Amino acid sequence: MSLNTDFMVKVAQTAIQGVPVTLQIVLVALVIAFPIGILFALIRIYRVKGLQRLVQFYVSLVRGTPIIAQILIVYSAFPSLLNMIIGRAAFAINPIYYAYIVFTLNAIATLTEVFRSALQTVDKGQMEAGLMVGMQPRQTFWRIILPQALISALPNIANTTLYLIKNSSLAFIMSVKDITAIAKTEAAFNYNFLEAYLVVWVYYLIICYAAEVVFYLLERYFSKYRRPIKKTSGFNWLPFGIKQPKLERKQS
Amino acid sequence: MENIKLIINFLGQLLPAINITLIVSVSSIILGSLLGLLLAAARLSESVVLRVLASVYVSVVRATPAIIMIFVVYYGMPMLFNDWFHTNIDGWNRMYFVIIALTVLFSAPVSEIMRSAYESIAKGQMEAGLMVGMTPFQTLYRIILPQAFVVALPNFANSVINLLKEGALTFTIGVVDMVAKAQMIVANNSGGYAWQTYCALALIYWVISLAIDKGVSQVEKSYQAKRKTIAV
Amino acid sequence: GLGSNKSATSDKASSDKPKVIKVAYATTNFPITYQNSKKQGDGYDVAIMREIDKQLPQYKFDYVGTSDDDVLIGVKSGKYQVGVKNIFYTADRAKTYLFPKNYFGVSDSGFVVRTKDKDKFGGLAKLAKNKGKLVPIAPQNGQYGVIAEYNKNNDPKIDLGSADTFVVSDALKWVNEGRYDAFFAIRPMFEANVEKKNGANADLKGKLSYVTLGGIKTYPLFNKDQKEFAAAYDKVIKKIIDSGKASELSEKYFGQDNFKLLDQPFK
Amino acid sequence: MLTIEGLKKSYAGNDILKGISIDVNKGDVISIIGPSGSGKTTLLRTMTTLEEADGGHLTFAGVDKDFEKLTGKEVNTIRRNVGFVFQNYNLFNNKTALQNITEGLIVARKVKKSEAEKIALKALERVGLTDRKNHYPSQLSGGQQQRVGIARAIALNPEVIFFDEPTSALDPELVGEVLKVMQDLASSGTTMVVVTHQMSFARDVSNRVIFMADGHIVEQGAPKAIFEKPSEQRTKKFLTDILANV
Amino acid sequence: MLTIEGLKKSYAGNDILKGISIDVNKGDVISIIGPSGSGKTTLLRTMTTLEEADGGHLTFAGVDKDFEKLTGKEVNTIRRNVGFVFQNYNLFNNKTALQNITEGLIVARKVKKSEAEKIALKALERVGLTDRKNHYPSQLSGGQQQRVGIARAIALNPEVIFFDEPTSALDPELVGEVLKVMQDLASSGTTMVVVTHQMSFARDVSNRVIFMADGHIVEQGAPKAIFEKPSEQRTKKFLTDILANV
Ligand SMILES: Nc1ncnc2c1ncn2[C@@H]1O[C@H](COP(=O)(O)OP(=O)(O)OP(=O)(O)O)[C@@H](O)[C@H]1O
Ligand SMILES: Nc1ncnc2c1ncn2[C@@H]1O[C@H](COP(=O)(O)OP(=O)(O)OP(=O)(O)O)[C@@H](O)[C@H]1O
Ligand SMILES: [Mg+2]
Ligand SMILES: [Mg+2]
Repeated sequence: MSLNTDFMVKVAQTAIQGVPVTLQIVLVALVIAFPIGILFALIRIYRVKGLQRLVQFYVSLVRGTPIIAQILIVYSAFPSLLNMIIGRAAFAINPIYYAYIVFTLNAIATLTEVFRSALQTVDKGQMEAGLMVGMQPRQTFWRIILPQALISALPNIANTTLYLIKNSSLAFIMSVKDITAIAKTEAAFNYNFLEAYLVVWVYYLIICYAAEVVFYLLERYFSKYRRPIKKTSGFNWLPFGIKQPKLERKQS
Repeated sequence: MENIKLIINFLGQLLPAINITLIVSVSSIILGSLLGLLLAAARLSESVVLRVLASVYVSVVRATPAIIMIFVVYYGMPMLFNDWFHTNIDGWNRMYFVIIALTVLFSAPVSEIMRSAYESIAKGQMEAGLMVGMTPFQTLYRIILPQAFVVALPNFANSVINLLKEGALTFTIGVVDMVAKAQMIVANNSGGYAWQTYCALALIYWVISLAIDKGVSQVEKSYQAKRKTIAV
Repeated sequence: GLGSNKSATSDKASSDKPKVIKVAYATTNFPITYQNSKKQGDGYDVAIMREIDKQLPQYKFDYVGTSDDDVLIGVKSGKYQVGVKNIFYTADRAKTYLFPKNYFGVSDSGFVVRTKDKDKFGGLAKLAKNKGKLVPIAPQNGQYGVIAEYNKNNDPKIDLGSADTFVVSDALKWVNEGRYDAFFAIRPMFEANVEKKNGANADLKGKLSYVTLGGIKTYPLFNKDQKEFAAAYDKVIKKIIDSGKASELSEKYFGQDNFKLLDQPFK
Repeated sequence: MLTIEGLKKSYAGNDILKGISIDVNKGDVISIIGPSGSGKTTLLRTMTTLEEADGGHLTFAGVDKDFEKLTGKEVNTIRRNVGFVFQNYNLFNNKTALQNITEGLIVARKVKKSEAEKIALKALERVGLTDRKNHYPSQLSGGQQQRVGIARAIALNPEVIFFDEPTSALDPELVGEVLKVMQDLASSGTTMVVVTHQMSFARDVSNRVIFMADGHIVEQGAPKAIFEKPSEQRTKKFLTDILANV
Repeated sequence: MLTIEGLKKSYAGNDILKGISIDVNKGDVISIIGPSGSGKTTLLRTMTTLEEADGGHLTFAGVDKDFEKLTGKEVNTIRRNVGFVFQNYNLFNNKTALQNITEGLIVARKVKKSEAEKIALKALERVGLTDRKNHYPSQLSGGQQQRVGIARAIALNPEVIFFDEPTSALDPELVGEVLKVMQDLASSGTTMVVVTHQMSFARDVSNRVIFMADGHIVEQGAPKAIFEKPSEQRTKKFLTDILANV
């Protein structure tokens, strides 16, 4: 069995149009889910009456049900409902908005748990010290607690992001044409699905690696206070970097 | 009313397939966690070679969509075995391939979860362990891991639930778990009763995920007294 | 390298022992290929393959139920020797796979449209002329190629959108609501959902109609190395169709003899 | 200026503070002494609203209310008018020594950044750490960390500064310097409440000494009176024990 | 019994230890004193292999090797023969006070659980914390945590116990008790190396005092000699500073 390389080149050329679509879905989902995830995490950590149950319910429902079932509701049932209210304009909505909704809902659920775990790694004394220099709890949270929590949150946000990047291909069910969708459509004429998937894989490798580097740099930035004083040896590329810094852990 | 009857009927058809879902998920969670632990250890180790290997593995696996992973395992592994060991594993139960693919997929994010949890534990804990004469491994196992475990738990639950829902992957090579069964029920009804079927499916998954959440909360609650977090 | 596992796939059928042929079928194509309640392969395509198996003593068929994707990739790589899933012929596909000379079935393909708009959208040319909206089609589905082929040779063209396999009953609802104007489908699906008394969308009976476009020949898909087996198939399938056995199976699975559709033009 | 009446606090059924009343006047330097576990830290934390009290009344900075009834706004007012030096430092891990000090000035007091840095540098100088201004807490020794903690509190120039054993982690060499800083503060009129085991400080700097044991104030008065003629048996024993191990 | 020669350590180009040689004999009680940042903690950490040394030779517990060449097994041997009391406690957060002590006994020394608990209870009694045995570190005051840390080290009955300012977070009242425990240990022949600012301990209990400054041993000798007739200017100044602020 040999690979049809001409076809792979052709798929590579067309599928690149799907890259912005994939990135859009992921970015929109992350940007919206980030603050809401933090808020929900705080609601759970501080056991805010009433809301805490609601958040727990939301997380278990969204996280616990297959995305395909959610798509069914958002993409199929919701526009039909809208049709009854605003008429046929409901059908003119670009399906990518439905994709935004579905993936944002999912990202919120995941990030809520990510932040919940990360925020609890920060020592209580940090909040107290902030209060005692006169800062509001809110100010202390943004300036002191969150930056420290991010160190432990970032690897998990990276996990969530990579998961989103890959899962955004499910948006094709809603006729949104991301990388996978375009490649599959190309392959439909000659059944060269194997080649199409290989091209898709390369694209995902590139995108995911770029995302990893971004997250790695962020993690390094936020954990700089844990390292002993040392001249940095320039840019350190994870994962192919040879020398990683030994992290000094916080004292407590 | 009619719908509820249908959903109950579909529940009855789906539930037998929970066996496959559980066998596949539980084995890949166990195997994947062990592999993830090794990977996290490698990434934190002193050896440059181990660190680079582990991070390349994690990068590649995390970037690989499930459907590609299953094809790589299902088609690639038999070829490898044929060429290198001259054994034919083509005839293996297809479930093995699914478990292997899921194990690999699961191990990468889990290694990151473990790494970040490990690094959130104060260094002094390890030092104190060493200074009462425990070996690094004993300290890791008895002191660090229990503390890191609580930190990792919510993220671990995220990954486990994601894994449970990877039914599309098992079905790609024809292993019928609950998701696959749901698709087949819909197909055999000529595409009808789809939302009732998926509703039944979502219900089952929801119950499982509720159970997992409950477990997580329970463990966290029992641990709350032992740490000073920003929580009240 | 790829396809080096010759042990199982050798082209030469040894005379004494029947050679095992792995037949992959997609499990979600009711009633063409699916898994029945006994967890066995079933459907028109599978039944026909069983008939062929009977006629070829030198081969023994082994049926493997799997996904659409795996049927295609598996047959291409040689893991399966032949695959069935309501496959239509195109010249591009023939470069990747081995198509036999003879087809083994006919698919009754048509549009589901609103009954009141039957004259406006009930046909390829009508839909194109009236700028009707067609429900997006999964690209791995043969129907996608049919419309693409039509667009290549005709003007005005049909607005062809793609989307991953979606749920049929929703598509029917969409047509009824006016979100779309036509849905490319096969007759048994429409009958099971709308016409049948307790079908899932029986409430749409009368509101929606099925318009046959014509019959499309369907083929089993062979791995490129299976020339000898394909030749054996070609000999046998002719006999099965001529004997009327195929029509009989078509009646059984589709409720009508689809082979008759080949006498009419595809519109 | 600051008055506490009948302050009560219990943890899980254990009464730790059993009704404490304290009166702090402007310019007061009060030392709180007492055995371990007697509730000194808890007293400081409940007085400054870090911990919720179970009962008691507070008069301070325009607030005149029972502890349980304090609104969020009043809590903020109180916190903005006190400084706190923690027993275990509690420096902001993600901020340098300098930033630890400027943070409160810029964010809570709305001081301009350049101005805040000037104030912070002066505070760092007072504790002898100007050359460590860009170090993170994890890069400082225990003693250095505590000095930053003190600098952070004095930079805010609050109405009262609470110290929870500010010198317990310091080297004796440096204790002198810090005590000098505290003495300066005292003579410049800053009001201070200090939990301490530094008897020299209690005796020489403070104008009132409070001896606590078991959640009660056993005895209070001028240092001279407490150290030379303690009226309670408990106080006598405590002082004898302490002076035996200098 | 334990000999260190030419021990060197630097952090990021800063030399912290510049060649330290120490000879510890069985039954020795050595006090290390010196100003903040002089490298006392670093010395203890490198000697006990918690921190990798950059150079130097070690003879202890059958190991006779350069620090850089120690194998994992030898490191384990060394650690199994020393005890360590940390300046910042480092109790196991997920274990109760009692479990903190039994942990090392059961896991590293293979003592039976019932036996270990007996030993642990005795150690807790010595530091006066029997009633806190089931509390987690987060539920103990700073002083209580440090006492558990000391109990943890003495329960292991190692060849040498290293103390890094064991009393700095303790109340003066308790300092006496702990010092008594340490005195007991000393007279029962336990070898100890103690970084301390408790001059009474250095003077009265230890049989040798080492004065460190800037990564060097400036002077060492019998307590009497050091305290009464220090030969170096640096030592004199340090002692004068300290004795001024008791
Ligand atoms: N969060 C808590 N849960 C339960 N008990 C607590 C808690 N915090 C403090 N305690 C208990 O309250 C008592 C008083 O503690 P506190 O820290 O106020 O004592 P202290 O006088 O400051 O002692 P030290 O001089 O050792 O710092 C102690 O017995 C302690 O065990
Ligand atoms: N991880 C590190 N990275 C950089 N510098 C460090 C590190 N640890 C310690 N130092 C520096 O090494 C010097 C010696 O520190 P060390 O903790 O040994 O002093 P010490 O004598 O124990 O002081 P103290 O009495 O305050 O505890 C200090 O100047 C400190 O800033
Ligand atoms: Mg205290
Ligand atoms: Mg030190």
